[in-house]
Order: sequence, then structure tokens, then C-alpha cells
Amino acid sequence: MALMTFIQAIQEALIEEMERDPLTFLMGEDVVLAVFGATRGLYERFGPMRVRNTPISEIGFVGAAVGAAMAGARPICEVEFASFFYCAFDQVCNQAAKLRYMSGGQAKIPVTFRAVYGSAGSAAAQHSETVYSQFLNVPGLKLAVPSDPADAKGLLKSAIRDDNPVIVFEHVGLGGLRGEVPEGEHLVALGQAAIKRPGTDITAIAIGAMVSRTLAVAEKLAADGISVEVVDPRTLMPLDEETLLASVAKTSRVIVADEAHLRGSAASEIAAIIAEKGFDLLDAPVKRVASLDVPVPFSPVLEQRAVAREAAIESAIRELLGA
Amino acid sequence: MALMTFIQAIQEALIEEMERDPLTFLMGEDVVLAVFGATRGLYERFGPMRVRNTPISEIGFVGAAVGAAMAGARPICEVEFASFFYCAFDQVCNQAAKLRYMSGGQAKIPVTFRAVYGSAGSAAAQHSETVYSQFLNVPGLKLAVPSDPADAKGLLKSAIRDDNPVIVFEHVGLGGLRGEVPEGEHLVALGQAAIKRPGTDITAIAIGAMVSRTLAVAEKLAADGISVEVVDPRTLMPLDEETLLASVAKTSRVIVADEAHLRGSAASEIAAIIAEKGFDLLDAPVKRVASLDVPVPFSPVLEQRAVAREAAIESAIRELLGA
Amino acid sequence: MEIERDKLLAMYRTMRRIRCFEERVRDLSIANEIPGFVHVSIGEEASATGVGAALRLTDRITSTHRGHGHLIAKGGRLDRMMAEIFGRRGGYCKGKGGSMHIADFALGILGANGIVGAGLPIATGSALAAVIQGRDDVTVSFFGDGAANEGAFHESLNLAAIWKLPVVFACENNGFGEFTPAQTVTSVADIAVRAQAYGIPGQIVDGNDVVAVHQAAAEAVARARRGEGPTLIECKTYRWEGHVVGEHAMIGTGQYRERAEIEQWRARCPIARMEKWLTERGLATADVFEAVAGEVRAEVEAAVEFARASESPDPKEVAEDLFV
Amino acid sequence: MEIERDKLLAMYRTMRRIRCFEERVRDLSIANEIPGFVHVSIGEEASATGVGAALRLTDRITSTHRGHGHLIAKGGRLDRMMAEIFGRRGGYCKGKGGSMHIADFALGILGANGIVGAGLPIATGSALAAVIQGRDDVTVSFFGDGAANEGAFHESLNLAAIWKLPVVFACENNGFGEFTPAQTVTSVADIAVRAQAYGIPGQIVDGNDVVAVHQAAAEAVARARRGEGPTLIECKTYRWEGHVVGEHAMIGTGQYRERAEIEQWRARCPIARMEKWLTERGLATADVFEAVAGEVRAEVEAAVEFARASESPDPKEVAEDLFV
Ligand SMILES: Cc1ncc(C[n+]2csc(CCOP(=O)(O)OP(=O)(O)O)c2C)c(N)n1
Ligand SMILES: Cc1ncc(C[n+]2csc(CCOP(=O)(O)OP(=O)(O)O)c2C)c(N)n1
Ligand SMILES: [Mg+2]
Ligand SMILES: [Mg+2]
Repeated sequence: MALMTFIQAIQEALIEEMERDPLTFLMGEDVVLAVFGATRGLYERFGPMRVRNTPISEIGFVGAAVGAAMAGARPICEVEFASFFYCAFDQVCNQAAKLRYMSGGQAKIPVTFRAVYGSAGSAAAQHSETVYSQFLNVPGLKLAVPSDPADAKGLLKSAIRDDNPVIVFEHVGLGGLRGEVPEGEHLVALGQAAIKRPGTDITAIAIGAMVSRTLAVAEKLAADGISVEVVDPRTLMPLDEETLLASVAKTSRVIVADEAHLRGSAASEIAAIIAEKGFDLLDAPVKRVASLDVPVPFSPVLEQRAVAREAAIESAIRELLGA
Repeated sequence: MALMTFIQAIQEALIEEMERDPLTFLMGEDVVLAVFGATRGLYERFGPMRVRNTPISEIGFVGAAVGAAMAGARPICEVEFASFFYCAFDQVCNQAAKLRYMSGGQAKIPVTFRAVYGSAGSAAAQHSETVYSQFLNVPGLKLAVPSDPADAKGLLKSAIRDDNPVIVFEHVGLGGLRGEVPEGEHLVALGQAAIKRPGTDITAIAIGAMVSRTLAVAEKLAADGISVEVVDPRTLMPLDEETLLASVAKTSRVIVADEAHLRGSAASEIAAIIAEKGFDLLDAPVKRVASLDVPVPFSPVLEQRAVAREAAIESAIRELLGA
Repeated sequence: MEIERDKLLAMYRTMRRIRCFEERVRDLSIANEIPGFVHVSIGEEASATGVGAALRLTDRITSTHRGHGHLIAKGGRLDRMMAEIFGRRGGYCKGKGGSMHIADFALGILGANGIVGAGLPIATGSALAAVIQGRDDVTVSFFGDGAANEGAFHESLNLAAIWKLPVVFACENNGFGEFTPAQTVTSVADIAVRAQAYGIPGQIVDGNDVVAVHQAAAEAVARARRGEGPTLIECKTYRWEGHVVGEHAMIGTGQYRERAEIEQWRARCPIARMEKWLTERGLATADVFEAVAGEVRAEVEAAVEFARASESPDPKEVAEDLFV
Repeated sequence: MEIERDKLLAMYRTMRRIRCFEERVRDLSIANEIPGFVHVSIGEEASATGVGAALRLTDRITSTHRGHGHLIAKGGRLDRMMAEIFGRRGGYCKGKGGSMHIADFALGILGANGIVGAGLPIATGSALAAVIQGRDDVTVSFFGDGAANEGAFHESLNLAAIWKLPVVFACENNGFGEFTPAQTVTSVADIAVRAQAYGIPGQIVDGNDVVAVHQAAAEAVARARRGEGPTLIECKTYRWEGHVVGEHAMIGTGQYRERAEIEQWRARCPIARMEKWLTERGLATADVFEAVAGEVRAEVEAAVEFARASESPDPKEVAEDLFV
């Protein structure tokens, strides 16, 4: 095990996969100097052919990544802030997601997108969004949302090797989070949830940055004798329904914590699955913890109120347990 | 009451609102000859200033509609097939939806978008999608999905008069649907569900084209002594949770029928709301009826299998009732 | 540039194949034997053909909603195309794509596309892949005059230009995007002018002259293959048929062009023109043309039979082919 | 075109206000008194100022992430701007927008924008609204060299051109998009060349020469107001500061330009240059400049005091302002 930050784990994954496969390359806005740090030093290491700063042209370079993947290369394409995906939605949702199916299985599109999402302090609405929910209804995409360094490395490596389009969403606030990462080859399969903390009283399904927040709450509640099982789906597509439902079977109570706005969130999707397939397991309503349905505001006090964090998780758990 | 088709009802709404307010105008690809018929004749009636064929430039003309609305006009912007929204997602989701809030309430953005959605027979994946789900997680938009001529007219008129961005989704297969439309001023408020058929055994919440399909199923099941209450939310945002929950309170059983792909659908959102706020009202799981999570296939037999229609609605109801 | 006789005759045959194939598709669509809507390129065969003939097997193309011609020009099999258009399992996409989404990855056909302009970034990426792979394969992106107003056009040409990617942007300017005349929605008369905005060569060719198209394309492809970057070629042409087969079901009795205009362009038929050209040069005679026409007709009929004989997919196949 | 002395002095004052305001914002950001990130345009004051001085109250602008200068040049109040940058209730957006999203609809300021290129279609639509309303108001869209590679640029210029909309596209080419030199990602050296792709006038001006900028802008605005359509103006300039204040927290020790380059451009300071120009023509003397500087400093200090004294929003306000 090695202790490292989330960003370092991502960097390791990138380096290992780029060394493993010469057809892997990196493109995006300012990947050379590396706005978020993960790609720093890769230009020096892999050279201008394989590390490419793009113009500010999301349709162009996202689409080029899709096309390069279709033609046999293995692009890793960074989209800085996930809200910028909106500028390239057609290439992701109408092209990358659909072309394999529409071509009757001919197209192989091994492209990995990376983007930073979420609120990290007064970046305002256009730079703070949790946009993975908007891709849930688009069949053909895989979606990963790592919550700690080990998963960040393992999921990203699996994403890069996957022959399908995968988007890896990295919470902007997690970059400095430290954690143990297994040495050597470390892969996390897409589609396997993780029990991040076992518990018996209630299941808390948490996504991305909500995982560490939920773990903190669970720790706190343990002092009150409340035992929270924290489950991290790790990928939203494929979704490991089995692990989620098994935990609910054990606890009979569940909250789903997601930083996205509530309406149409991944939390809603997971809640709907549980209400449909796990209804008989439940002793209480499925409670969603998510951000308010307003654009993320700039002012710190408003943002604090709008974005779901520890306090909302704690009160939802207490409410469900009547504690 | 006047008997007319869905398309005629839309056309009436457009004409009435354009006559009412000289700052209302129409833009989009081929709105002059009118690919789907609704805007036919409006160019002749209102002239080139107010009825404008645009280039095939979704960012440009969708964004121009947003800008024109911000500057005091009242654009009605047609986006042909709803999948083309993907080309203009930034202008809808980052701009139209957010600018009022981000400007502290200064911006008034009275733009109405109209788009045709859904599967109508071998148009294949890029022309058959039910994309309203992708907007659910974007605060700042209102979303209307009329299911019959009267609602089409009433909702569209309300949308045009609304000072916020509204998207009206019209199912491609409904154009020729005939129905009674009240004479004279006919408005349907955004945010009011309708009980399309009262019933006592089970609630079927249905969206858009699923409404007439569900009504057909309800009619059929009535012969078997099964009484289905069919509820049409009519707008997904705002969503009339009260009417939905009141119906569930009455029947204790509910299905939600949506033509969208299942994962991340509006059906999931509604199911989650019921599982959270109506849990104690329920005697059975909340069952979602939606399309398969694959791009809509071209071949008629595959499309028939992929897209949720009457058969799926019927079997879901029977399953929940054990009938 | 001198073009060999064999190549000229091959191009002639290709144009004939496209014409015959699409006339048949049109008629079958009118006869309701084809599901969904189809867009044919009758009258525009020279641009697809002249460009396609400049490519080798390992080169790639992206195509459009009006793609049959491009696909045939890149070597697409008529039988599997027709079966796909019929929505059958024997089709290129096992019935999942239909007319607007035919692809043959083995032939470098990355697919027709239902989204206007979407092929340009994909082609640009395909060219980038060749560079990454260290290969000298070239990618051609076919697109229409309407697509040249999409942001995807702009971003792709800029990206291709700065990275000197081996891609050729082949614009077929047929004067209309759906029912809207190009000049009412496009700020310049010649799309080729837009090459200046990217510092790349832009060339206008008579899109109904297959020889001229081929010469321009061969040059652009050679340039791309040498690593000298992209070219924008604009083929001026015209579509004889409606935007979509049976367009009046869509637009009613509305008119968007004059009969006379269509007649003028019919008089400039690229096939008749090539026949005249070949005849004048003593490269072929009427019996050659007739023989080709007959062979092509038989091929198209065989394709129709193949399609008709091909089964519909099994509903269970609906869940296949989404992921690798 | 002769510019009146009053107007020249007003422009001088505007540049000074921008400079002083942004230096203060920069320092307050470094001192952590401002939440989030801020982008300043120090060194680029002439382009905002020269263009802004060509507009009247009912004209409109769209701006960018680097928008303080544009807003001030269009009449934005320093106090409400500063309060917004602080995230306070007294700010233009009640603290909901911050530096990247300041707007003042009463002044025709349709907003700074966090999405590169997004202002161009909005400005185009604003110009369209003027036409629909039968008014001769003009809209200016400010944007950077980086934004000129976005599809939004292309689609907007085409739309504005075909409909001859009263909009002026003002590109501030400061040589970089974030940390990437423009010439490595932009296929032409001069953005203005791209006007040819839309059949509209494209003009390059020295973006550090406020008089030149103003003359070009006034002409373009007059043209637009006469209903003759859009113009693309490219102001060549440079940003002295980082892309974002404190950029090394973002990119570490990485360098993307030479110190010497920055020094060269500092030597071309638009303010010093205008002082020289005014002095040479006997239009003003050093004491005028000092007086303006003093007044502006006081104004900025008052704005800081206003911002500091303004309350934070009440958390309850979070749900307000979403819908009308
Ligand atoms: C993004 C997008 N917008 C609109 C459409 C609808 N549409 C299909 S074909 C077409 C016209 C395309 O014109 P052009 O590019 O000139 O090609 P042509 O049909 O003339 O061959 C349009 C608008 C679409 N398919 N995709
Ligand atoms: C669509 C989009 N892509 C990327 C970004 C990130 N970003 C913010 S500013 C910027 C550079 C913009 O360059 P330019 O247009 O030249 O303006 P400048 O910063 O030089 O004033 C980038 C890439 C963004 N905000 N929006
Ligand atoms: Mg065309
Ligand atoms: Mg710049």
C-alpha cells in the first residue's frame, strides 16, 4: 500500500496505462501544464504526439476523441469542468453512446473522458455542477465516480482499458484527499459497488464526494450507537444493484446521498430501483439527500445552504431512524 | 368545443399568441414550410420578420432565442427532433436555465422551445429519443409534455406567456391525434396534473404519448373489472406532486409509464418521489414502465421490443394487482 | 493529372451503381417496402464517386444522412446495404441502423450519420488516430452545405489545420438544407471560401464533373498523405429528388424550388456527362455503357433479393451490441 | 474621425477606473478577501474602453469570464460590482453570480459568462430582439481569441451575417487561452481573417491604442445601427497578469510565457500611451492624470467599503430568483 492523494492516484493510472499501450494518448485543454494537476509532467514524459493541448473547442476535440477511438486509438480526453460537456453533448450522447449499437456492434469506441465536477467553493453555477445525472438516460455510456484515491486509480485504469466510452467524474474537492492505494497492478472493475463501512441500522448509499462526507457522519453517529452501512456504487453505469439491495435487505432502511440537484439525480434513479425491486425489504421511505434545485450560487453562505453536505446526511439518517 | 388534431391545436396556440403579442416570433429550421406541419402558413400570415428559417446551427439559433428573450422579445424556437438539443445543450442548460438565477433575478428569459420527441417507426436512435429526462436535473427550466390536443394548445399558450424558459415536448406520433379543444381562450397552467380517467384499483401515472396508450389499456382492463386511474402530470417541471400523491393515497398502487429509456427517466424521478413522500400510502412496489436501455433500434421488430407501449403497461398493471 | 482508363471506367460504373441503387431504394420506399425515411443523392453521384476513387482500402470516410453514394464509392456492398435499409439481420448493422446509419468498419466506412455535421469531428479524430498509429491513412468527411453552418464544421477544420491532420473535408453543396435554399442561410456563396478562416486550401469544383472532382480529391488526399494537412473541397451540385423520399408527406403542397431549376440540373447529369466525355476521347462506346448499366441493374436486383430474403432480427437481439 | 476632448478624457478615466478596480480586486483576491477565482484584464483596458465609449445606454453587451473592464466601460457601478465579487447581497446579482457572472440589465449589460464563447449567440439574439422591436440598439459581444475556436463563434457570425443583425463582435486577442499560446491552437494568426468566412468586414486594431479601438468600434456600431450588419473587430492586446489571479496555485511552477514578453507589453501600457498621446496634442497635462487617478482611487476605495459593509445574503434567499 502507498499513501497518496486522489490526484496522484489518477496520475499514476494515466502513466501506467500510457506506458502499457502506445495507442493511448491524452488530449484536452491545457493538459500540458495541467489545470488540476493530474496530467502534470506527462508531456515531458510522453511527448507532443501523445499529450496534446487542444483549442477551446469541445465539439471538435471531444468528437475527435470519439473518432480516434473508432479508428483504433485509445484516447483519454479531459473536459476540465464537467459543465463544459454541455458544449459537446451531441458527440457524447448521439455519437459515442450510440454508434456501436447503431452499427450493429461494428464500432469499438475505447474512449475515456475525465472531468471535474461538483462544488468546491464559489466557482458559481457554471463551474460547480454535478452533471453525471444528465448522462444516466443515455444508453451506451459507462459512468464512474470514484470517491477515494484507490478507487480513482483502479476505476480510471479499468475505464482506459474498457473498449466502450467511459466517463470518469472526479469531484473537484477530492484532489487532495489522501488514502492508501494498493501497490502494483490495481484495477477496480466497472460495476462493482463497495461497502465502505459495514453497519446494521441503516444503509447510506453515497456517490463521489458524498462518500467521505457520509463516512464522517457514520463515524459521528457511531458514538450515538447508530450503525450506518456506507455503500459506494463507484459506477452509476453499470450499477451494482445486487450489492445495494443486499445492504438494504440487511438494514431495511436507506438513504441515497448525491451532490447533484435532487430532481432527476442519480439518487432518484437508485431510490426508484430500490422502491421497485427492494420494496418488500423496506421499513421506511427511501430518503434522498441531494442539493437544492437551484443553480449552485456563488456566495459562500448560499452555496453552503444549496449543496448537500454532512448536515443533510446526518439529519436524513436521524429522521429515518427516528433518532 | 372543437374537434381538431394535436398539430392543429398547436398551430392555433401559435397563431393566437403571435396575434396577441407583437414581440412574439418564431424561429427554427424550416419553420416556413413546416416539417411537422404546426407552423405551416404562419410565414404567409406573419411575414418574414416574425417567422424565420434558421441555418442548421443549433448553438447559434437556440442561443439567439435565449439572447432575444433576455433583450425583451418573446421567441418561440423550434428544434425539430428533440435529439438535436444535444447540439445546443450549453445554451439551454448553462445559459437559459441559469442566467436568471446567476444575475440575481435580473434576467427575464421568456423563451419557449418546441421539439418533437419519441419513437414513431424506424427513425432510428438519433431521431427517436425521449430526451426530456436529460433536462430534469437542470434547475431553471420548465418542461411540458402534452398528451392530447387540448393540453397541447393550453400548455403551449401558457409556455409562451411564461416569462421563464419552457420546453414543450411533442410526441412525434401524436400529431394526428384528434380531440376536443375548448373554444376561446384555453390555457392550461404549468404545474397542474390531470386525472385523465378516474379509477380505484391502481394509479397509472403516464407521460406524453404514454397517456393515450395507458387510457387504451385502462379501457381494456375495465372489461376485466380492473379500475385504473390514469394521471397525466402534463408538466414535469413544475411537477404537481400533490395530485400524484392524492391518487396513490386512493389506490395504494402505482405504475409510472414513460417512453424514455428506464435509467434516469422521468418515471424514475416520479417513482423516487412516491417512494419518499408516499411510502406509507403504498401496498406494493412502485413499478416503472419505460423503454429498454438501448438506443432506439431501426428495425420495426426491434423497435417494437425496445419501446414501451401498451403491452408493457398492461403487464405491469396486472403484475402489481396480481391479476 | 492523367487518369487511367480503367479508373475512369470504374468511376463510371460506380456512378451507375449509385444511381441504380438509389432509384431502386426510392421506389421501394414509395412502395412502402422500406421502413423509416430515406434520403437519396440522385444527381450528385459524381462527388461521392470522384472522391471515393481517390481512396484506398485503409483510408476512411464519414458520411451523412444522404450517404448511400459515399458508401458505395468506398466499396460498400450493395446487398448488405440494401438489407440494412430494409432493417434486416443480414444488413450491415443487423437492422439496428437503417439507411441513415450504415457503416462498414472493415472498409473504413465509419458510418452515415443522422446528425448534421457530426461526422466532421469524427473524421478529424480518425485522421488523428492515423497519426498516432504512425500510418499514412487519410480520412474524408463528406458533408453538405447545410452542415457547413454547424459549429462542428468550424471546430473540426481548426483542429485539423493546427495539427495538420490527414483529413479531407468534402462539402457537397447541393443548394439546399432540407427545404431552405443555401443562400438564405449561408453567409457566403462559396463554402470553399471558409478555408481561409483556417489557413488551409479551399477549392471549388464542378460537382457534376467526376473527373474534376477526382483530380481535386486525389490532390487533396495526396497532400494529406504527405502530412501537409487538410483541404476543403466544395463540390457544386444539386439534388434532383426531394430532401427525403416522399417529402410531400412532410411539407404538404409547399414548394421551395422551381421545376425549371430541377430540369436545368437534370440536363447536367453527371453520368450522361461522363459518357459524353469518355465517348469524345474514344475511351468507351455506347455498348460499354449499356453493358455496365445491365450489370449494375442485375447487381441491384440481387441486392434487393438478398434483402428480401434476409430475416428480420429476432426481438431478443435488441439487447445485443450495446457494449463490447 | 475626430474624437471630442471630453470623450477622450472620459475614456482615459474609464481605463484608469478599470485598472485601479482590477488591481484592487487582484490584491483582495490574493488576500483571500474574495471567494472563488477572478480573472483580471490588466493591460487590456483599451479594448473594453474604446468599444464601450461607442455605445449608448440602450445598447447592450455580452461579456466574458474576464469581464470587469467591459462592464465598467458600459457604465457598471464599481460598488455593486465589488459587492458582487465579494458575494454580498448588495452586489449586482445579490451574491449569486460573483466575478464571472456580473450583469446589469438596466445598463444593457447582459452578463459576464463563465462559458467561453457563450456570449456570442446571446448577443446575436439580443441584436435580433432589437430588430423585432423596431429599435436601432446595437449589441456588442466581447470575447477572447480562445473563444474564436468555439462553434458558437461560427454559428453566431453566420447567423448575424445572413440576417444583417446589429451586432459587433469584439475579439480581444491577448495571445492566450488559459495557458496555451493562441498560435498553437488557432489556425490563423489574425482572428479578423475569419470575417471572410461570413462575408462581413473584419478589422484588426492595435488593442492597446484606445483611440484606434474607439474609431474602429464607432464605425462598426454606426454600420450596425444603420442596419448594414455585423462587423468583426480584433483588438491585439496582452494580459499582464495570470489567466486567473494566483494561477500558480493551479499550474504549479509551470511557465507558459517569457518574462521578457510580459515586460515588452508592459512597455506598451494603454494608459501610459494615452497619456502621452493626450499630452502631445496638448489635450491634457500630468495634473489632470493625477487628479483622475486620485478620484478613481477614491471611487474604488468607496466600492471596497461598500462591499465590505454589504451583508452576506440570508441563506433563505437561496431559493429566490430562479423563476419570475
Ligand atoms: C443537428 C441536426 N440538425 C438538423 C437536422 C435535420 N436535418 C436533416 S438533413 C438536414 C439538411 C442537411 O442539409 P445539408 O447538410 O446541406 O445536406 P443535404 O441534405 O443537402 O445533403 C437537416 C436540417 C439534423 N439531422 N441534425
Ligand atoms: C466552454 C468552456 N471551455 C473551457 C473553459 C475554461 N476556460 C475558462 S477561460 C478559458 C480561456 C479563454 O481564452 P480566451 O477566450 O482567449 O479569453 P482570455 O481568458 O484570454 O481573456 C478557458 C479555456 C470555459 N470556461 N468554457
Ligand atoms: Mg445541402
Ligand atoms: Mg485570450
